[in-house]
Amino acid sequence: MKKLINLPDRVVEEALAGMVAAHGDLLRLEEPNVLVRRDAPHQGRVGVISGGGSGHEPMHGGFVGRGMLDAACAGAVFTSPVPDQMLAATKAVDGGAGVLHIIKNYTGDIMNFELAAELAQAEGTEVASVVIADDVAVQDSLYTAGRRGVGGTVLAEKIVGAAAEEGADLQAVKALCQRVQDNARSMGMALTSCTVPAAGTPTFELSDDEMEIGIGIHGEPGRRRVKLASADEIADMLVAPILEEGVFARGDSVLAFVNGMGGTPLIELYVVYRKVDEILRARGIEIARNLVGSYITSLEMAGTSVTLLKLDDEMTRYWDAPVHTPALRWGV
Amino acid sequence: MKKLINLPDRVVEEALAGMVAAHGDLLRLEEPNVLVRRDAPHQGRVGVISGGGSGHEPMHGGFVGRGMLDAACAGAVFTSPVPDQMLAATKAVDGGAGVLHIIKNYTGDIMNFELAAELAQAEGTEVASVVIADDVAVQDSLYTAGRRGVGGTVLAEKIVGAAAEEGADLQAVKALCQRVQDNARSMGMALTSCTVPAAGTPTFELSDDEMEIGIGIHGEPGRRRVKLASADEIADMLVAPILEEGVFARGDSVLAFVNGMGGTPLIELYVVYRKVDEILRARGIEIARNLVGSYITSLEMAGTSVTLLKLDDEMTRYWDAPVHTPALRWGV
Amino acid sequence: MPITTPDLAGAFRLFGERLAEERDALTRLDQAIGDGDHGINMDRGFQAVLGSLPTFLDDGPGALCKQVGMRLISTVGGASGPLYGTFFLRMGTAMGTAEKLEPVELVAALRAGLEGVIQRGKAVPDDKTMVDAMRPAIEALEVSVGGDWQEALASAACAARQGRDRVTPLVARKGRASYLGERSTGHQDPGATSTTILFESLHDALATIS
Amino acid sequence: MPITTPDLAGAFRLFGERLAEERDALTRLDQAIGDGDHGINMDRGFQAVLGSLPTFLDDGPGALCKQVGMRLISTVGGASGPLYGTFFLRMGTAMGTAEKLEPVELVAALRAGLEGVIQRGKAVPDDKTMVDAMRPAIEALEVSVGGDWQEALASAACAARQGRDRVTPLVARKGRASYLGERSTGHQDPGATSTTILFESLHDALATIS
Ligand SMILES: Nc1ncnc2c1ncn2[C@@H]1O[C@H](COP(=O)(O)OP(=O)(O)O)[C@@H](O)[C@H]1O
Ligand SMILES: Nc1ncnc2c1ncn2[C@@H]1O[C@H](COP(=O)(O)OP(=O)(O)O)[C@@H](O)[C@H]1O
Ligand SMILES: [Mg+2]
Ligand SMILES: [Mg+2]
Ligand SMILES: [Mg+2]
Ligand SMILES: [Mg+2]
Repeated sequence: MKKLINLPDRVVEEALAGMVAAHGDLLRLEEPNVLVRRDAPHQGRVGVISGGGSGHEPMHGGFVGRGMLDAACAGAVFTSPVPDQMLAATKAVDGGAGVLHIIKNYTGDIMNFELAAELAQAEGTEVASVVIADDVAVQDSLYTAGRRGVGGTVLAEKIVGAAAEEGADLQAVKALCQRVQDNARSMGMALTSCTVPAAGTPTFELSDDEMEIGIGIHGEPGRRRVKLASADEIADMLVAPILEEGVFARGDSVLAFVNGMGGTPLIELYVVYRKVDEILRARGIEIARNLVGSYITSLEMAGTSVTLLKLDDEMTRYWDAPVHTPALRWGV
Repeated sequence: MKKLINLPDRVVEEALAGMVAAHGDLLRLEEPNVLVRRDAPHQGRVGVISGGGSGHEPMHGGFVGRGMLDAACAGAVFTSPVPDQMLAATKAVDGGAGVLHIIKNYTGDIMNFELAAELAQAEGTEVASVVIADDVAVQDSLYTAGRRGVGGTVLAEKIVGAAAEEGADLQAVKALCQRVQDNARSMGMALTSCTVPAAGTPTFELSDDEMEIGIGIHGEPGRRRVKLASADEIADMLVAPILEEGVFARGDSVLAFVNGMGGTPLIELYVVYRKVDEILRARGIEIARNLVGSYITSLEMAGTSVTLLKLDDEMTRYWDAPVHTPALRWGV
Repeated sequence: MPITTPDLAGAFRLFGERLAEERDALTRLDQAIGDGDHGINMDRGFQAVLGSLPTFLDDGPGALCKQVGMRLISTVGGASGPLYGTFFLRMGTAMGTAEKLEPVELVAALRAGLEGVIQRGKAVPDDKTMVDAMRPAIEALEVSVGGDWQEALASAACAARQGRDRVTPLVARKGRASYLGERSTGHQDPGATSTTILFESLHDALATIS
Repeated sequence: MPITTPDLAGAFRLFGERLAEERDALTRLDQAIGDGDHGINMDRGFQAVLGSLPTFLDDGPGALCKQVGMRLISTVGGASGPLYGTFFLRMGTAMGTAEKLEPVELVAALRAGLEGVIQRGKAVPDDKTMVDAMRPAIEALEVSVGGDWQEALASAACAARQGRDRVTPLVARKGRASYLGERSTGHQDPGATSTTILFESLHDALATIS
């Protein structure tokens, strides 16, 4: 295991300490492992929190700040945080107008957030929650854990955070978040596996001429293992199932998000973006906004994911709104 | 070789096409492989250009835009661009007030920029140049190629670009760039090698328990190969030789830049930043500004570099000035 | 002979020690069809439990179980944290304030724990989860608790193992393993494996009691 | 028998073909003490040269060499682009407008090319660069050009090889290999190796001329 770490058990704490050291103007750290916007809570405004296992940096802690998240809970690597964290985060950002929980659809995340919401509500804080489940690699079914929450989460946090910043109320913020969820679809792939620090060995093994299509963000194996292909073929394999969903049609404006999994350099992401742009152009779908970079990662995994979000005017306006966080910043 | 690419020979062209597709609001592409700020040239203002081999993304193309570079020349992977490129870039950004060439100190870069400057001057454009040579891993000697230009380049491009944006003249811009160069020092290391696409095999081999200390940004072997160490030990190994230079003293304000080499995820960079912060604090050196992320990379190499820049008021002001490029953005 | 708080604490201690031993094996199972952390999660949680165990002994087995459950909820995370946490919490609630437990009371508490797990995780039989080891183990206890206690515990451990192995060929329908669809077949479920270790620990620690 | 433009073009074509064959070997040498692109760079440049070669044949050997040099400068990049580019440019300038070259004129042009390389790259002997193969090759030609032309070319190629190998044990002091300091010893210099191929190609293509 080749990583820039000290003790495997200390990675999350030390990375959080580094984040607060670097971004003390934006963030503060609260026990247990919760990054809170420095000036939270804001009286009269909805608080927006999220959280999940660590190893996906900059998500979620890198999105705490003005116009995005008010707090983020960092679990152990690839392990949902515990309810104590979401409860602490909820209380820290509660300005009396309620708190939205943005939850990625994983069994653990759902259950831990649920427990926290029960506790917070018992203490008098109004909590609403939206579950992000945008990964088309997974069959959508009532009888399974359902689709995973992946790239759409980043977009939801930005758009919803902007609405909360502008003073939208809890119902409006929740409805907007649900609309982002309903209009976002993602698909990812991996060229290499990743190693959970405390495990010490790669989660799976891929030989030199193989890749995993339909991978999640926790090193969980994908939909299928196939022979290595070119960037253009891979872009096709990711975009095709997204378009098959029937959410995106000729004439639509979308936000296209080409994400790196952590070990893939930017030069390759732009090679992929070029092809995604070409595919969508040929379908008469306009990329009105885009995001290219490693924003929701899987430790040092090499690979990429594509997320498309069908934009409406309100979403576009909130996407463009000022944001100032460690990882996303514009307009300020 | 596991990469998101099509033909190895087409990587640079396709990545540039992707960049322009994604950032057409900021950039345009000119032959041969030159990214130019969309609204260049600016009459009466100094143009600032840089360039170098590809494989270091986002440097340099990701730094073209308002308040940073006016143009960037993308060479083949790890190979300095050809003079035709620097000449085209120089002409594209020439607003009558002269053009600054920011050159990383590599034999090839120096010679190709020199040829281009001769040609541009013959065509009537005033050209000044500053050579960045901040890598303390290399002995500084008149009798060799001298120190490499690494992380300090990113900081110089930001600070100098802001000065040019504000209308500083060529002499002032050049002097400022030289001051950044003189006050910046860097040191890097690698956990893994990288593979030049056209070569197809890793530039060097490291076994599972080894790392290279004093690595450059082209996969060139480092100062020494040692046993794998912890993040804290590595931070020490990088910061110690920088501090030995005698540039940084108790009471100084510095910009600390913890950079990822391309294959290292952000979580690890924050673990390193935490220790760098601790080391400097113990020395009475204040980190007044910081930058944490993968900004000058070596393809998919895993590893990190640390750059320290001794700040003065002017540098700090230009660092804080608005910038809007694909990779760095604030204040706008 | 009824089961005392220290008896139960001893069983939990043994479970924690076994989890530490099986940490890497459990993690490897989770690498195959999950995200490679089940052993790490369980070990982290039970390290915390064992560290606090001496302070949990003052108020009877119900309070012990509740505190174990809360500690797990606060330290494990993931799917197994709320599930095992709820299991022990509900066991504690079922035990009430009794100072000691007859075997039949322990079995009733285990049943309450199981119901809590099902309520929280909504797993049905053959979803290939910890429930597929937990339910047969508790059912075995329920039918045999009237007889020899040692044999009852042995049959529970055996039923857990059988349940765990019975679902190995199935397609997972809950938790991360469900993302794999058909590819999850043939892999042993990590949670069913840790549950089996729980019932083995109960056997090894409590069989000698009465 | 003097050397014509097509003769020289044939030599350059052979050099380009050899570079394509040796592309990976040159790159491997550069991986050891540089950045692993020398073969790729030279091959890219000479692919471009060979593609345009037919259009370079109209105006005598001087114009041919100049155009080869300009093409290399525009396509190679790195250290070797300006260096080899300058080499051919200066050769072309030295040849002037002559339609054909006596061997002694070619040797004088090679000397001018070498001076250009030294001026541009500032390498001194034993810096472990292409100059350490180029200089002895040209010196060998200068002493032997009055005699048998075939033997003169053979001695140049041999001197290039010797020069290349002589500096292998040395510490590099120019180019990227200099970053390695002591670690550069024992490695053969990529640029000295491509220069050796140049002189071998001149021998193989031009020895049969006169
Ligand atoms: N809905 C559920 N109901 C019951 N058990 C479940 C459920 N989902 C997952 N599990 C159990 O949890 C185990 C995985 O736990 P763990 O790896 O610690 O959590 P995570 O999946 O969050 O990483 C699975 O092997 C399975 O037995
Ligand atoms: N200053 C110099 N003078 C002469 N030759 C040099 C000089 N610097 C480098 N070289 C030659 O260039 C070769 C490397 O070329 P190449 O790999 O194509 O360029 P780069 O080093 O820019 O990647 C070296 O092996 C050496 O022979
Ligand atoms: Mg997990
Ligand atoms: Mg090179
Ligand atoms: Mg797991
Ligand atoms: Mg080279």
